[in-house]
Formats: sequence, C-alpha cells, structure tokens
Amino acid sequence: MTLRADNVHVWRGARHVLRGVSFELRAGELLHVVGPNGAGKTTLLRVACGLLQPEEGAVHWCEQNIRQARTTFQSALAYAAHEAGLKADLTALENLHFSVGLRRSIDRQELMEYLERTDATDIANLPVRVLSAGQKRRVAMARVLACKVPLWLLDEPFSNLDDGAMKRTTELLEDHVRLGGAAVVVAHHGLALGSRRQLRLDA
Amino acid sequence: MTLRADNVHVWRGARHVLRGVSFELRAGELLHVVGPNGAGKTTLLRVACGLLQPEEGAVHWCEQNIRQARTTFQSALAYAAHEAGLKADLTALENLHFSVGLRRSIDRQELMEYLERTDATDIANLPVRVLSAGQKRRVAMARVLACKVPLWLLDEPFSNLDDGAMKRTTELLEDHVRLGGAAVVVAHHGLALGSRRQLRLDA
Amino acid sequence: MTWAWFHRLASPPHAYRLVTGLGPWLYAASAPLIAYGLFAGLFIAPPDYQQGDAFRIIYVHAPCAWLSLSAYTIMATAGTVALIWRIKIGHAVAAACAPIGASFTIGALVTGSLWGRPMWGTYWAWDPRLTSELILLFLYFGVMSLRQAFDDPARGDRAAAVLGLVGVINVPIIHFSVQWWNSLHQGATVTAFAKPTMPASMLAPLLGALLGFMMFFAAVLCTRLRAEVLMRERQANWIKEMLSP
Amino acid sequence: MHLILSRELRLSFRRPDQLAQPLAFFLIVTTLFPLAMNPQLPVLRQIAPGVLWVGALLSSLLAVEGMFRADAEDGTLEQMALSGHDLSFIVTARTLAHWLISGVALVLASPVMAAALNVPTSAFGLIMASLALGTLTLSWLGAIGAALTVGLKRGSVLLSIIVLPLAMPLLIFGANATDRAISGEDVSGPMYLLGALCLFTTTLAPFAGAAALRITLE
Amino acid sequence: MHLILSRELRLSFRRPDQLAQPLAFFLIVTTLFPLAMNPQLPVLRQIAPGVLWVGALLSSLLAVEGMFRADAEDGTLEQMALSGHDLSFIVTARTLAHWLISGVALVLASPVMAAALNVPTSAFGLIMASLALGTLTLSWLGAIGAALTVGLKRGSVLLSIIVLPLAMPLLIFGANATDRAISGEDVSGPMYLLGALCLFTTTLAPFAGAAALRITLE
Ligand code: HEM
Ligand SMILES: Nc1ncnc2c1ncn2[C@@H]1O[C@H](COP(=O)(O)OP(=O)(O)OP(=O)(O)O)[C@@H](O)[C@H]1O
Ligand SMILES: Nc1ncnc2c1ncn2[C@@H]1O[C@H](COP(=O)(O)OP(=O)(O)OP(=O)(O)O)[C@@H](O)[C@H]1O
Ligand SMILES: [Mg+2]
Ligand SMILES: [Mg+2]
Repeated sequence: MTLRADNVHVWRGARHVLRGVSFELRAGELLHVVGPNGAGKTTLLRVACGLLQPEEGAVHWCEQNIRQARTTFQSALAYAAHEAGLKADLTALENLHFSVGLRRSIDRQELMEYLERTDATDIANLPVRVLSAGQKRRVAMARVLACKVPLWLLDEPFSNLDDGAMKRTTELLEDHVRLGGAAVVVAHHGLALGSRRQLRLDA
Repeated sequence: MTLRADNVHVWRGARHVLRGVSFELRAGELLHVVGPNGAGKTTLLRVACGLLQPEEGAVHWCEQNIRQARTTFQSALAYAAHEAGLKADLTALENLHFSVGLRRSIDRQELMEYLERTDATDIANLPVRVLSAGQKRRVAMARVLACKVPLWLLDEPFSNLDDGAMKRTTELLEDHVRLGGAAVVVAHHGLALGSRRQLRLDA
Repeated sequence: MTWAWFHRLASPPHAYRLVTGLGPWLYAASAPLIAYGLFAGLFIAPPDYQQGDAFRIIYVHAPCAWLSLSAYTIMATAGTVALIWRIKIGHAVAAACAPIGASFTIGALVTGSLWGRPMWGTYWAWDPRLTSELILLFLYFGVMSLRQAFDDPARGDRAAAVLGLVGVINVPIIHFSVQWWNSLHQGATVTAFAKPTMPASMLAPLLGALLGFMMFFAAVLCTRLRAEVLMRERQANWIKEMLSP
Repeated sequence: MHLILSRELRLSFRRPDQLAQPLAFFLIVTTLFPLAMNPQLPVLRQIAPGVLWVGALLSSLLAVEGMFRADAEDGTLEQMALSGHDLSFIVTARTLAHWLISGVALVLASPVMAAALNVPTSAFGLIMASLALGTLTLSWLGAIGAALTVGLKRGSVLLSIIVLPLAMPLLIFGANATDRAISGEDVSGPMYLLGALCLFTTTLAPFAGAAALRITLE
Repeated sequence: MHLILSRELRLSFRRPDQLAQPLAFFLIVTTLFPLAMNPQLPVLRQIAPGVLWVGALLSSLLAVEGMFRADAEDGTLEQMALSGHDLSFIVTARTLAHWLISGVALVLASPVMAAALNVPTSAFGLIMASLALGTLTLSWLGAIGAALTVGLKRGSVLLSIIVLPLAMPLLIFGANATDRAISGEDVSGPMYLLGALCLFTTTLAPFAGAAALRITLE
C-alpha cells in the first residue's frame, strides 16, 4: 500500500506550477508538504487524489496508475480541501451522513462518535451556514475520520482551529499513522509531529 | 479617536453568543481577541463594525453611538473577514481598484504599491479564482492597507499565510499601530506582537 | 503497429509540414473550379423554367450549406479523436474548423434568405431547415466561446470537443429536416443514389462549384491549422529550431 | 444512488426555492401570456403548445443552471467525485433528482396551465405525457451544459447558448405533439420521436456529463 | 454617486455574463415562440406584445436575481456596505448599472425581435420607448425584491412572489401600449401610466432597497 508520484508536471495558465515533483509514501508514514504561498501544494494534493491530470508524470497507488484504477483508489482516500466542502443548508450531521454514506453505510450513532472525537458534538444539529470557521473545520475533520480509509490528504487541517483543537487533530493524525495509515499533510505551521518526512516545494 | 463597546449581548438562534462583552480601544493600541472556536470572535467583530446590531449594549466611536454615525464610522474602518471578499472573476488589481475606489479615488500605480507591501505583485493581474488560499489573503490584506483608515478589524489575518507573509503582516500591523492607528485582531496563534491588550472570550 | 503512420502524421511537426506543403496546391486547385462553377452557373446554364434567373444563387448557396454541415462533422470528429486518443493535433484541427464552418453557415443563411425573397416572398420564415441551420450557427458559436472561456487552453479544447460531439446530432436533423417536416425548403436535388433531377447543364457547374468550395475549405483549413499549430507549440523545440536556422 | 437522491430532495426541501423556482417560472410564463395579450380564446388555444413548451424549456434551463454550480462552489462536488463512485453515476443521480424536483412538479402543474389556455380536457393526458418525456430530456441536456460550464466566467450565458440548440428539436417535436393532442389528431408520430430523444439522451448524457465534469473539475 | 455608478458599470462590463445573459434570455424566449408554434404570420403579430413583454419581464427578473446574491456570498456586499456610503446610494448605483446593462441591451435588441414577429416597422419606436420605461421600472422593483431576499433561504421564490404582483400592472399597460402601437392606435394613455409607474418606483425604491439590505445583511 504505497502512494508514489513520479516526476509530476503541471502547468496552470502560463505558470509551470509543479516542476517534476516526486515522492513515495508507505503505510505508517506521514508526508509533510511545505512551501510558500502559491508554491503548488494544493495543486499537488489535487493531483495526488486524481482530481487533476498532470500534463507529465503519473501517480501510482499500489503500483497501479491511478488513471486506470481511479475508483478503487479514490475509495481508499479521504481529501480535506481548503474549504470544508459542506452544504450550508444541511446540518453538520446530515452533511456527514451524506458524504460518508456515499462510501459506506453508516448510522447517526457512529457519526456522533466521530464528531465526538473532534469536539463537535454540540454543533452536530446546527445548519453548517451558522457554524464558525473553526467549527466547520472540525466537521470536515470528522468526515475524514468517518471515512475509515488508509490514505488521508489534508490541506491545512489546522487553519482556523484553536489550540485545543489543533492538539486534538495532531493526536488524531498520530493515531492514524501509528495504526498503519498514510497521510499527506499540507501545513505552514503547527505540525508538531515526530515520525514524518518533509517535501518542500518552492514558488 | 476611541472605539468602545459596552456590555454587548448577542443571541444567535438559541445561543447566547456574546454575554456582556466590553472593551475600549484607543489610537495606537491593538486589541488581540482570543477564545476557542465558536466563542463569538467573528460575531464580535461584526458587531464592532456595525454589520450586526447587538440585542443589548452599544458600540461607540469617538463617543458617538455608531448607529447614529454609521457612515462616518464605517468610512474610518477596514474589515477583513474570514473569506477574502473578492470577486472570483476579477483580477486582484481590479478587485482592489473597485473596492478601495468606493472609498477614495486611487490609481493602479498606488494600488500596486500596496500589493507590493504584501508581496502580491506577481499575481496582481490573475483572476482571483485561480489564486491560492494564501494569495487571496494577501490581496485582502492589501485592500486593508489601501483603504488608509485609522481602524482595522482583522479576522484571523494569518490563516493560510506562509511564515514570510506572517512576519510581513505582523510588521504591517506594528507600523499601523505605531503610526497612531488602532486594530482589533482575532488570531488563535502567531500574533507575536509587543504592545497589545488581550480580550478573552469563552465558549 | 498499423497505426504508427497515423501517429507520426498526427505529430505536430509532421502535420505542420504537411499542411504547409498542401495549402498552396489546394488554393491553386480551388480557384479554377470555383471560377468555372460560378461562371458556367451564372452565365452559361439555362434559366430555370419556373424560377428564372433567381435559381442561380444555388451555385453559392448549396455549396456553402453543404460545407457548413461537413465542416461541423469534421470538427466534431477531430475533437472526438483528440479527446479519446489524446492526439493534440485533433484539437488544433477542431479549433481551426469552427470559424470556417461558422462563416459557411452564415453564407448559407445569407444566400438562402436572399433566395427566399423571390421564392417565398420573405427573407426569413420559421421553417425547420432554416431554423436548424440557424441553430447550427449557434452551435458553432457555443463551441467557439466555450473554448475561449477556459483559463488554460488544454481544458478548453477538451470541453469544446465534448460539446462538439454532443452537438453532432443536429447535423442529420438539418439534413433530413426537409423530409421530416413539410418544409418550405426544397428537398435534395443532388444525391449520390437517385438520378439527378437537374439537367446536366445546370448540374455540372453546381458540382464544379461544390468541388471548388471544398478545395477552398481544405485550403483555408490548412492555413488556419498552421497558425493554430504555431500558436500551440510555441514553446516546443522543433518550432524554435525551425524558426532559427 | 438513493443517497444522492435523498440528499438532493432534502436539500431542495430545505431550500424550497430550488423546488419552486422552475415551477414559478413555468407558471409565470404561462399565466402572463393570457394576461399580456387581451386574449381571444381561439388564439389562446392556438398558441398553447408554444407557451407550454417554451415555459418548460425556460424553467428547466433556469433550474439546471445551479445544478452543479452550487456544489462546485462549496466543494461538495469534489467530495462526490472522490467518493469512489463513477462520475457518470453521480451525474445520473444528480440529474434524476433534478428532474424529480423541477420536472415532475412542472408536469403536475401543466394541466392547470393548459386549462388556463383553454385546452380541451381530453388533451391533458397526452400533454402531461409529452411534457414528462420532454422535461426529462431537458434535464439530461441541461446536465451536459451545466457540467461543461460549471465554474466558468460566462457560465450562465454559455449554458443557454449550449443547451438551446440541443433542445431545439425537442421543442419542435414537443410542441407538435401538443398541437396534435389539442386538435385531437394522432400524436403517435411525435410521441415516438420524443420517446426516442429521451432514450437517446438518457443513455448518452451520463457519460458526456461525466466527461465534461472531469474536465471542468480540474 | 456617478463615481459608484461608473465603477459598477466597469465591474459589470468585466463580467460579460451580467451583460449578455438577460439579452440572451430575451432572444431565446422571443425566438422560441415562433419556432414552437407552426406560425401563421397574423397570429405571430397578434401575440407579439405578449412575447416581447413576457420576455422582458422574465429576463430582467432573472438578471435581478443575482443582483445582490453573488456579492453577498463572496462577501463583497459586506465590503460595499462598509465603504462609508449610504446604502441607498449603493442600491441606486447597482440598479441603474443593472438597468443600463440588461435593460438597455434588451431595448436595443427589441426591434430585431419585433421584426422576427413581423411587427410593422412603424411601431418600433413606440415599442422601444415603452420597453425602456418598463425595464427601468422592473429593475427598481427587482432591486427591492433582491435586497429583501438576499441571504434568505427562500430567496428566489420570494423574489418572484414579491416582484410579480408589483410587475403585473406594468405588464398589462406595457403589452397594451405595444398592442396599440402595432395596430397603430393612440398609445398616450398606457404610455403615461408607464411613465408614472417608472417615476414612482424611481423615487421610492432606493430607500426601500437600502432598508431591506440593512436588515438582511445582519
Ligand atoms: C435562409 C434560408 C435558407 C437556409 C438557411 C437554407 C439552408 C440550406 C441547407 C442547410 C442546405 C444543405 C442541405 C443538406 O446538405 O442536406 C441547403 C441546400 C439547398 N437549398 Fe437552401 N436554405 C435556405 C433557402 C433556400 C431557398 C430560398 C432555396 C430555393 C428555393 C434553397 C434551395 C436549396 C437547394 C436547391 C439546396 C440543395 C439541395 C440539396 O441537394 O440538398 N434554399 N439549404
Ligand atoms: N490559470 C492560472 N494562471 C496563472 N497562474 C495560475 C493559474 N492557476 C493557478 N495558478 C497559480 O498556481 C499556483 C497554485 O498554487 P496552489 O493553490 O497549489 O498554492 P498553494 O501551495 O496551495 O498555496 P497556499 O499555501 O496559498 O494554499 C498559484 O501560484 C496560482 O497563482
Ligand atoms: N442560528 C444559530 N443557532 C445556534 N448557534 C449559532 C447560530 N448562529 C451562530 N451560532 C453560534 O454562534 C457562534 C458564532 O461564533 P463565531 O463565528 O463568532 O465564532 P468564532 O469565535 O469566530 O469562532 P472561530 O474561531 O471558529 O472563527 C458559533 O458557536 C455558532 O455555532
Ligand atoms: Mg493551498
Ligand atoms: Mg471566526
């Protein structure tokens, strides 16, 4: 169970955003992607989860090009983007129930447990529209947990979180990795974690 | 030139978000608002800039209730919310030209200088849609600068910024305060600043 | 494998060389044919027994109309090929085709409505064929503006290809509209199978003009394709080499 | 599948505008006409097919506009695309939901409108049938258009420019069918064509839409 | 004021969809009708007023829908509200810009459509005049509706429900004027009424709109 990117090139408009990026990630590893704003971190994540076709190079999952095995690959990953990806008119719980339910059947009971683990039980039944920025992040993190998948791709999971929630999220990451999961994390600061490798992108 | 909030109460739905918050801010001061997610920091900022009417209490600017002197007050403040408040279809420069131009006549030349001060000149002519999260923040910060107003209200100005940009923003804040401006800043972490007072909100 | 020749042909440098070589010949070939078709059509062919001289517009109208349809078909095909087998040149062909086809469509509309005045007493009628031809024009516009609307060209090409493919359904509708609805517009006068309903003296120039217009279309396509390739491959080495001898 | 459907339905009941807007527009178009022209009944009946079908076309064009845009903007579309299902499946579910929300309501409302345009009651059944087929086809076409234009600058104009030409034959057949239904002639011809169009789009649109989405999501 | 207006205009011209969509919509509506009914020319002429005015009403209703919503969603409306101008100014500028963009384009396009509906050339001038008044009034009405419903869940339904009753008289007078213009009768009566409506809305709408915005922004 390894995620491998070989020499990925992406052009955006006139800009050559990713210039031959390669990395390899095995079970139980965490890859910390760093780089200045606009370096292409988000772009890399989108390539890594198959939302974006690189002009050159390829991404492999278990030695298979993800273009071939798209659905199997994508059902093994969870991606948390900059914006939470929640429907403003549905409650937090309904959102989870829908987006997790697309992957595996799950009941409110279980979902509440995941919200519990990100300290978001109190807002489970509020429409996402009224949630605060950090509360939305927590719900998004809860979704990642609830997917129960081996590969996490997180884009700045700490932004808008208060100290307590940051610590909590870090613990969750540690557990995930310790239990044999893999994770690619984009974070400018605050990723105080032991076992991790860094990938540096330059603008 | 002081901003004063006396005993502000705000209910949101069933929740009593702000329970009698008071503060006073003079020229050359910086108020650092901290508190856990969902404590009501954003709500407080929105009350402070007159977008939200508190159910109880009032906000005063130069000893005048801002409900009386709304326009004079609002033309003296700049507010940077969680979301950048930029039109995705317009370029960064066009966005500034429009939203700053509503306050004072300004030419591209000058705007470019402000973008310069937030290290965003290179993306001045890209549509905001394609900008990265941090780049949007920089543009938003440039707008605050370009407004040239004494009072800043910033909601997590550091989120999504890389280290360099964070340092830069901190400097900008220091200069603003040193030159007799006032600022209310919501930030969970990273506000490494000398002269500041803290206002703590609890969930 | 057998497709090797095709891929070699489809590689931008080869295609570029091909069209550069082909273009002039096509222009050269089209000129006399069109000249013959129009001259013979407009001056030699006998006037129509019921339409008088008005019918002579057919020598411009029919070729324009036919080409407006075939151009779209070519565009859609090229786009689809490019989309499926990731052959970049196909997108270039499609992009080059669209404006030409659009202009032929406009040609058909204008000549048609000019012809309509004496025949039907009105420039425009909401008749299936006329309308569907108008729709064809909209389709061309749609494809072109969709290609424009994307920030980066690669995506624009692919999106345009999808739309072109989807829109292909309109072509048979236009062609058979005359059979399907009782239309003002007259039916096929020239078909491969049935024996022509036209005297040879009228038909020959028509065919000549048609062939000439086709050649002309191909020639313009070559020119535009050259431009497209140059524009798209401007970073490529072979162009730099070619331009800096 | 049923999950996407149920989500869409819940969402649209959360925001009844999605539910009601196409209907509202349909009603507007169809009621404003008699209002706008001092109506002689025979004329009304003559223009009824046009009114009904243009109303249907417009309203579902409107409704389809937001079909993917909202999801694309709040990032839920990405999440769906990553849910490990094939995109064409998602497009299908989304479109069916959309049709259930906008189309069905419209079909159910059509007799009222037909009555307002003093169409003989005998024709209602056929009109509803033809509109049902028509609106479904429109939803499919709209799905392709929406998928192609989601997140684009000139999105909404492009959408009309793209969908209108594709919908033209549908409009003609549909109006024709309604026309015949009203005047009591045999409608089987145009009905078959409507059915064919509907089948055709139903089989192809999911893949076209998925291809389009994959491009625009990049 | 004129400064804001010019900015609004520039902004809108940077977003061609605002510019083109209502127009495209208007064209679609008016082209589809003749297409949908196998048209005898006299009938066409008879329904011309209805087609033109319903087209106008729908397209400006459509255009006005996004008038504040887009700005509210991406937070630019907040910024405008905080720009230190009185909200009624913003509303006025926005509305005038909206009219100059959607309405004027529509008015200019109307002769083409009228011709397609074979309306006699003599009537064009009056039709354009009446449409000019009508679209401006519609923009004002729409502005109030949009301001009231921005950010509300049931936005667009409410919008239609609010705007339509207000727009009904306008529609009737307008269609009436067009009708008379086509049949060459005296149009002064309905024209005066149109003018009165236009004046009335122009004086009141800005303040109503501003008040509505301030409420819904909270
Ligand atoms: C705006 C008006 C018109 C339009 C848009 C139009 C459109 C077309 C189109 C699309 C074709 C190609 C059909 C095909 O290849 O299957 C065509 C062919 C033709 N049109 Fe027209 N037409 C118009 C007016 C007229 C008029 C007024 C006449 C004469 C009465 C006419 C006579 C013909 C003839 C003879 C052909 C060749 C028939 C064939 O072999 O297919 N058209 N026209
Ligand atoms: N169409 C385009 N034209 C030019 N540049 C583009 C285009 N699209 C994207 N870019 C650039 O590509 C980069 C995308 O970077 P990306 O969003 O991955 O940044 P990031 O590393 O995530 O930054 P951040 O830390 O701010 O999130 C940005 O610099 C952006 O300006
Ligand atoms: N309609 C409502 N019903 C119940 N609670 C609400 C409602 N609207 C807002 N709230 C609550 O009010 C609080 C709003 O807080 P606010 O957005 O100011 O948080 P914040 O301090 O900015 O948090 P963050 O640090 O995450 O930005 C949240 O806890 C939210 O759940
Ligand atoms: Mg990023
Ligand atoms: Mg906040």
